[in-house]
Amino acid sequence: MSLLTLENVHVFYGGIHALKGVSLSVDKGEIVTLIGANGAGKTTTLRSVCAQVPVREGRVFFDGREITRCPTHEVAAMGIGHVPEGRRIFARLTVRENLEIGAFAARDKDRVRARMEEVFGYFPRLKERLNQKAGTLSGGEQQMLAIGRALMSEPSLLLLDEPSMGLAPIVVEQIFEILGELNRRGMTLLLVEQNAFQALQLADRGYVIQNGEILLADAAQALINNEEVKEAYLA
Amino acid sequence: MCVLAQILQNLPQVLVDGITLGAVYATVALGYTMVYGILELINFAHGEIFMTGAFIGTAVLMGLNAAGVLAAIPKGAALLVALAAAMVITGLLGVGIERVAYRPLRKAPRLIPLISAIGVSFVLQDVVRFIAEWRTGNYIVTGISLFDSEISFGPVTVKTNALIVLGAAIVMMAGLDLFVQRTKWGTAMRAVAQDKDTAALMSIDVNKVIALTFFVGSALGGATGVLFAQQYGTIDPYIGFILGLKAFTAAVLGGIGNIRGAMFGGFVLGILEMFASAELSVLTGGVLRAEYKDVFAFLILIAVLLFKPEGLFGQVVKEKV
Amino acid sequence: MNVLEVRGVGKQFGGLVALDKVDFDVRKGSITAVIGPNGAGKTTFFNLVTGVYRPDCGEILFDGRSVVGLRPDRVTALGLARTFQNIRLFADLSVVDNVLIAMHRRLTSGILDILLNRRKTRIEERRALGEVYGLLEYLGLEPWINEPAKNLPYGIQRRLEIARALATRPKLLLLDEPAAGMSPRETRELTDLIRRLRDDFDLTVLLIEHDMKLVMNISERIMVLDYGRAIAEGTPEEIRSHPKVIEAYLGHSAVS
Amino acid sequence: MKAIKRGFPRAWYNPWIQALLLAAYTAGVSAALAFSGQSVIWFLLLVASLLFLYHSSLPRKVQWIWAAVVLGAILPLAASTGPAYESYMEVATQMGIYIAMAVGLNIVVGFAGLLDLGFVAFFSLGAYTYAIFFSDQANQFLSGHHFPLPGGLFWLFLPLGMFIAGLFGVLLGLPVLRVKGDYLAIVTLGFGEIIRIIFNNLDKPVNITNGAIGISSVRPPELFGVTFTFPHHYYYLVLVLLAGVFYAVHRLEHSRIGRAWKAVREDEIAAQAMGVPLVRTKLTAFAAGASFSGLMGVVFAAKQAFIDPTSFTMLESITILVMVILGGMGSLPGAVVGACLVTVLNLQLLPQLTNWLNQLAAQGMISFPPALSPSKMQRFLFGMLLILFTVFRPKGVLPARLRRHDPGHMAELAREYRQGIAGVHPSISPLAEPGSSSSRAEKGMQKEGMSP
Amino acid sequence: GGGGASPSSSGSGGGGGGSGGVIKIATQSPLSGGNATLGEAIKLGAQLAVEDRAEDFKKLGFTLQLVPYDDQADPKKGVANAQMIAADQDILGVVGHLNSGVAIPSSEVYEKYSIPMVSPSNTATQVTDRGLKTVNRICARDDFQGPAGAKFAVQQLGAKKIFVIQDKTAYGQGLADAFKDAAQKLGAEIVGYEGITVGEKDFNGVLNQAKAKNPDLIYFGGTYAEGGLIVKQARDKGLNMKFMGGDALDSSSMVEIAGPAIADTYYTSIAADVTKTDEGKKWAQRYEQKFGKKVESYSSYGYDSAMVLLKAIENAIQADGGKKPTREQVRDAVRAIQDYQGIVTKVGFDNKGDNKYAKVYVYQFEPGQYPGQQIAELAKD
Ligand SMILES: Nc1ncnc2c1ncn2[C@@H]1O[C@H](COP(=O)(O)OP(=O)(O)OP(=O)(O)O)[C@@H](O)[C@H]1O
Ligand SMILES: Nc1ncnc2c1ncn2[C@@H]1O[C@H](COP(=O)(O)OP(=O)(O)OP(=O)(O)O)[C@@H](O)[C@H]1O
Ligand SMILES: [Mg+2]
Ligand SMILES: [Mg+2]
Repeated sequence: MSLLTLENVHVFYGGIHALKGVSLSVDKGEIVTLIGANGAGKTTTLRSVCAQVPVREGRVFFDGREITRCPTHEVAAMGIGHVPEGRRIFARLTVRENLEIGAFAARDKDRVRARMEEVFGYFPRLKERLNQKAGTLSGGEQQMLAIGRALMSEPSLLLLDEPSMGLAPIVVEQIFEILGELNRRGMTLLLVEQNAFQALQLADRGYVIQNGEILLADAAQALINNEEVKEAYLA
Repeated sequence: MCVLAQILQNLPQVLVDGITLGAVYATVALGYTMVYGILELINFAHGEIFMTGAFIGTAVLMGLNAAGVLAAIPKGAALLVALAAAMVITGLLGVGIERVAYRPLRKAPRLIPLISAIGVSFVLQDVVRFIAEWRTGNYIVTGISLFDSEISFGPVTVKTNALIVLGAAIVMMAGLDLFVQRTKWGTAMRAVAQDKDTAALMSIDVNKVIALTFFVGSALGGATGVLFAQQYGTIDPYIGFILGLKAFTAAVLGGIGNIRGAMFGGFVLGILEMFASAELSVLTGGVLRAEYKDVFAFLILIAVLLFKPEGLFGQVVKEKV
Repeated sequence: MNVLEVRGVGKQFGGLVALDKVDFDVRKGSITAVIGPNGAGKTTFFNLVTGVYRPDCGEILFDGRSVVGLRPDRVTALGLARTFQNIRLFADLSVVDNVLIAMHRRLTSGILDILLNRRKTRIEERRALGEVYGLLEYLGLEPWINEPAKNLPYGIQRRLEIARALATRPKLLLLDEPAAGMSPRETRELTDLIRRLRDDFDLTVLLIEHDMKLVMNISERIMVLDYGRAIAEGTPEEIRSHPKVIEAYLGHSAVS
Repeated sequence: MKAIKRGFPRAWYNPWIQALLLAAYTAGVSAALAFSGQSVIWFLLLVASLLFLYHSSLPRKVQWIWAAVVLGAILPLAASTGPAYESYMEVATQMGIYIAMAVGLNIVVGFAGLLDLGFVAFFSLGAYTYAIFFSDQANQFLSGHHFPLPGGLFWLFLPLGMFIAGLFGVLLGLPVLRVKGDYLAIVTLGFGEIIRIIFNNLDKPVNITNGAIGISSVRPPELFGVTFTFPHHYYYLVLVLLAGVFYAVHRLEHSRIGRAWKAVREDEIAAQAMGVPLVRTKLTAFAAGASFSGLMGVVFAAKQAFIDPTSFTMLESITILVMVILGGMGSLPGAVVGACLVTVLNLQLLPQLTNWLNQLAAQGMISFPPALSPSKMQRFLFGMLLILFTVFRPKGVLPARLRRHDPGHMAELAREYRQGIAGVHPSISPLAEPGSSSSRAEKGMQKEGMSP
Repeated sequence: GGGGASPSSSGSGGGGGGSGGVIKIATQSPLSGGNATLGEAIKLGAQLAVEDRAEDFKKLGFTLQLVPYDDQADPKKGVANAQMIAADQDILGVVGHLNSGVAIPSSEVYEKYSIPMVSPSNTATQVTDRGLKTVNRICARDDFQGPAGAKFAVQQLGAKKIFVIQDKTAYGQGLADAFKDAAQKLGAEIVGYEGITVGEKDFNGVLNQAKAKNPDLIYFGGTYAEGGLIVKQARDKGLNMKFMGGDALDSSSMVEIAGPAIADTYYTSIAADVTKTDEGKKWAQRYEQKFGKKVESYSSYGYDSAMVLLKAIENAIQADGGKKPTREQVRDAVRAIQDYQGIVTKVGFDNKGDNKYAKVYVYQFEPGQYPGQQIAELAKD
């Protein structure tokens, strides 16, 4: 069953037509990846799901409900987590407070605590920096925090915008493992990655976006073997 | 005569008066700091909200008096009624102002809301003036003082009112500090302050948080207005401007956005001013006199900021490059 | 000959030792990489060299001159330019203006020259614009010249950062994760670009990067930092097989 | 060069047709102004023609000349037929003074991004510089009876006032630059108040400013034996000074200095990393802004013939800030429009409007309770307008526009540049290189660009 | 007549000539902002005068109108308004201003257009000392009121040590300085001379200093808004000495603000007690009925100023055979007024425009009562 569906979504930045009728869907339990060149509209697609950009035309559905006009915080509260491009951690809050904010909608304190431990399990570095202001973390540490923060809300769908950016190779590896692990535990993932090869290896299906339009949609393995994709997006 | 002896003789009373004035600055500064902390907006209208609170409190007491209720209930209860009414109304007023004059400008350049804030100030001043003048024939209103008695400690006399102001200030600060530092909503406020879009991604209702901030900040301003009217007896629609300015200065002195800092800055400024106007001419042999008190206060402010550019309590947020 | 010599440089933040007495040389004309786990102190190292932070101890010599305690703009004037890990463009200004600003030190008109619109100023401005356009063309940015920097896609912004740094005419160019956010193909192009930059502009390049393909491909020497300490230094081959580096940074799959 | 807007027929964008329409409009409105004798509306409509001019696609040079003709000849001539002539000239003069100040503050706030809440201090410095020496005030503390100075020396004091204000701009800037953002706002506010309080008290121990009483009987300027007595004299004076101010700001904005200001506004750390010296850049902004203000201070003192510290309160600083932000931060035409709007509202429209309402009330057409008498509603209306303006034009009335470069032209310059390097163009090579003298970069320039 | 927002565009436009038509007088005073109470009192006083005389002028064939301008206590607005007034040829005179700082530059404009100004309240010496033909005032100069107060304080109240506070405005400082100099000449010791800031509410600092000096009398140069609070806060501090101030304390609000603390407070005023005469009482009643406000001292000053101006216009009309007079004629007619009996003061101008008859009366406040008890009357030396 489809968890997230975009139907013919159009987005404009002022006069710039950034998305020109994007349609895609993510089924429950899937990992789907969206690949494309710089400026193709990957980030914009993710942002349109969370109502961070106004969708001028088209519709977005989540879990059978239309969310096109829902405000961001409601969309988030429905169970969509987002690791935004450029990390966007709260620089003047501590690492702990950042994580707590991630669980803003949660009521059960014990559960939040357990969840935090889980995040520390993934990123022990964060535990070491618990009371440091997030703004003074190194780039990679901030990225870990951004992912950890999104996990705090126990989302059923996680949108990831280049989660491996700025991370050490060993951590990138871990991240992909973690994503696989999360997926096995039932989380649905929509992943945007420059590291398209690794993303496709992890994913079930993939979309290729170019100039604001979906160019190709196929099983991940098929895309890896697609000559054009190989040529354009894989090393 | 020895200058020092002269100053020392006066000092206890000067300190007490300074702390009293400082308490008013401090509580108004709290409201500034709060709104600033969230929106990075210097809410110039805050002084006017404070002023409106003063009028509402006075009106309530006058109303109670006219209805003959005032004499029948304990003074403390009357004050609480006035405070509650003023806080609710100014809180809602703050929320309304945010809705009308600031929210449409959230995406606008940072200084734009400053202008609408000035607009709101002018409008509030005149609206209150019209109403006051219409009801009483004069916009300078002398209200009912509930706690006019005095307490003496040796050479020092304090009005009961001043103690109430001081107590209220400390309670407000402590409560606010707890709220902002320790509760989920407080953390949410700080998150919204830094990045509204991302805060929304954390399922925080940004509008609600901002409205809440304005409600709390404005209600505090309104409450301070009531206490101010009690303390000084006479109010007019223009008390907000100078006081707001001083309070804002105090907030900056303490480190704007920092609640304890605002409180501390308020007291420091109050004491400095009082000290300057009482002792400056003694100190300088009459060359500089009380009229230089603001110069004195501002110079100290500037000096502090030069050595601690983030204010006394502000944290050095050294930008990570 | 070394353009950059770093001797015993250290930096602490509160109790945190971000850099611990690092020694390091960069040979003129080389492409050198600094790698290391997240939070190892790489960016801090750049910040010390460019004058953003002042080192707690140690000496930094650029072209034989100490740059410790110099303001960042002075350091830039000496011929050291950088890009930022978290992009720091002049977001509301156009691409052309972004690059023009970087020429500040190289333009010499004083306020009087400008007010009187002297010939010198006019020629200077013309030439500056000419050079800017040349640079933008060189980096493939000419379709964007009138766009405000904030509207550019991420990868283009990174390239603009490089253009801006080049416009200061550096001898040593510091790139902080230039490939972050770029696709493999773009990274490949970037690799070529950095090489060509080095040759065409007679540069020395020092870069921080987590993309091992790029690093191993391009660098002549690599320094590895971990917890503020230099744990290894050498050629790509040496580093690739250095057990400490594999343990702390590369992981085992990356080696294969 | 104007962007083509949708919705108008093509002919609208033909500069000739625009010029024709504009000329017809100007002629019509000036005739109406001349024959109606006295009407604010026609006056304002004539001033508004300059706004249309600004939005027209006529070449820049033509626009400047056109504006000069309208302001220098047509407007005063058309207005001079009616009894309100001097009244218009007075408002226009005050408008001009505020324009210069708004343009100056725009450098500080709009270009360099330094929020200054004490700007009027520089204005007062200029004003006092003139007033003290052109009244008998200076005799109070300088021996001999040389004062007031003759009106002809006014022309010397114009640059002097500018210089003194600029100097104080630097003096203020030096300590202040350590603090950032809104801290800066409060420090400048403090500075403004300090200056005002000092002027208000400097009658003791030595009487320099005559304190709160103010300095009266300030001698007016003289030029070729003509003593400036009427507003229209000052109007022309201000017009000439404004032309100078515009020219200077226009030059500066698109120079390395102007770009450095904006760079500092956008990102201080990046600006420094690009070689922009932070302190010096901010100081030039402070000094440049302040000097325009000081210049107009001199004019103001001469025009008013009286000054006292009440003209230099913080509210005044805020008013100028309102002009800048309302017009559009960082936008030169914005600052002009902002200043015009606020001045006209305050000095002409609101008084006229309230008077009109008042008259209606007096004639019994409408009735107000005395507490709501329209003559007291000026501030209220002004506040309302501020809110409405910001909400409906949040970027300002004429927001700053990026300067656009024509790619073709730039490519041309790039070619010229390369040739210059190849030695074809043997003019001076002003793009000095830091450190050494070799020309490494040119090699890069001459190769083919990378494919995007 | 032009656009809708141009109310003053009617009228004959040609200056004098022709009987009949509209005659206007203008007021300029702050009607909004912090000083508005005083400014409005002036306006309302003038308004009452215009209404009182409207019938008489009807008989002469003229419609009489009042045009109130709001100068917002801002010299720039004052000057711009003055130019607008100059442009309206029907306006033959101005009642105003409240603040000397606005009156001085504005009168430079009036002078150019020969518009006579009668000031109800500008006490600064410079206002008339510049020797302008158009500038007149009915109130006392600082250098008359201040010394008169000093004389009373030193000789009648027996003050030997005096602490002077002033509000650092042109009015407050002018008055306080004049008082101080005269008091010193009369042998009193000035033990303190301090300034406060208008608009503030807490004056404990200065009062602490006063307490340490223990004077016999505190003199305050400033208006009632601060004056009332100073008296009140001083009494709270246990400062029970006498207080004194100038005509700007002469307001019902002073009594209200200070409350019971007002006892032993004196003020000087050029206004005779209105309520002492039947006529005055009736006038006050009329005023209160009409405007729903208490009479302030400046209401009566405003009324008298306007009446003087209207009297002069009437004289000029009659001198010119019923025609509408020119501004020059009115200007000279104003200066020529020699003994007009107003509601609070007799008016006759000397060659500078000062009121020859300006007397200074000394009043003492009683708690809860306004105006105070008139206890002395001092004429010019
Ligand atoms: N705030 C904005 N204003 C104007 N245009 C924008 C804005 N944000 C994005 N764009 C434009 O929209 C298009 C799509 O951008 P988007 O950020 O979605 O691309 P992307 O695929 O995520 O690229 P990248 O790989 O660089 O992150 C680009 O052409 C970009 O220039
Ligand atoms: N201004 C600062 N205040 C406090 N701690 C800081 C500051 N700057 C850096 N740090 C800390 O110093 C350490 C080194 O940071 P740095 O940014 O140099 O790491 P990095 O090697 O560049 O990492 P990455 O590859 O993730 O960007 C980190 O742990 C970081 O949290
Ligand atoms: Mg993206
Ligand atoms: Mg880094």
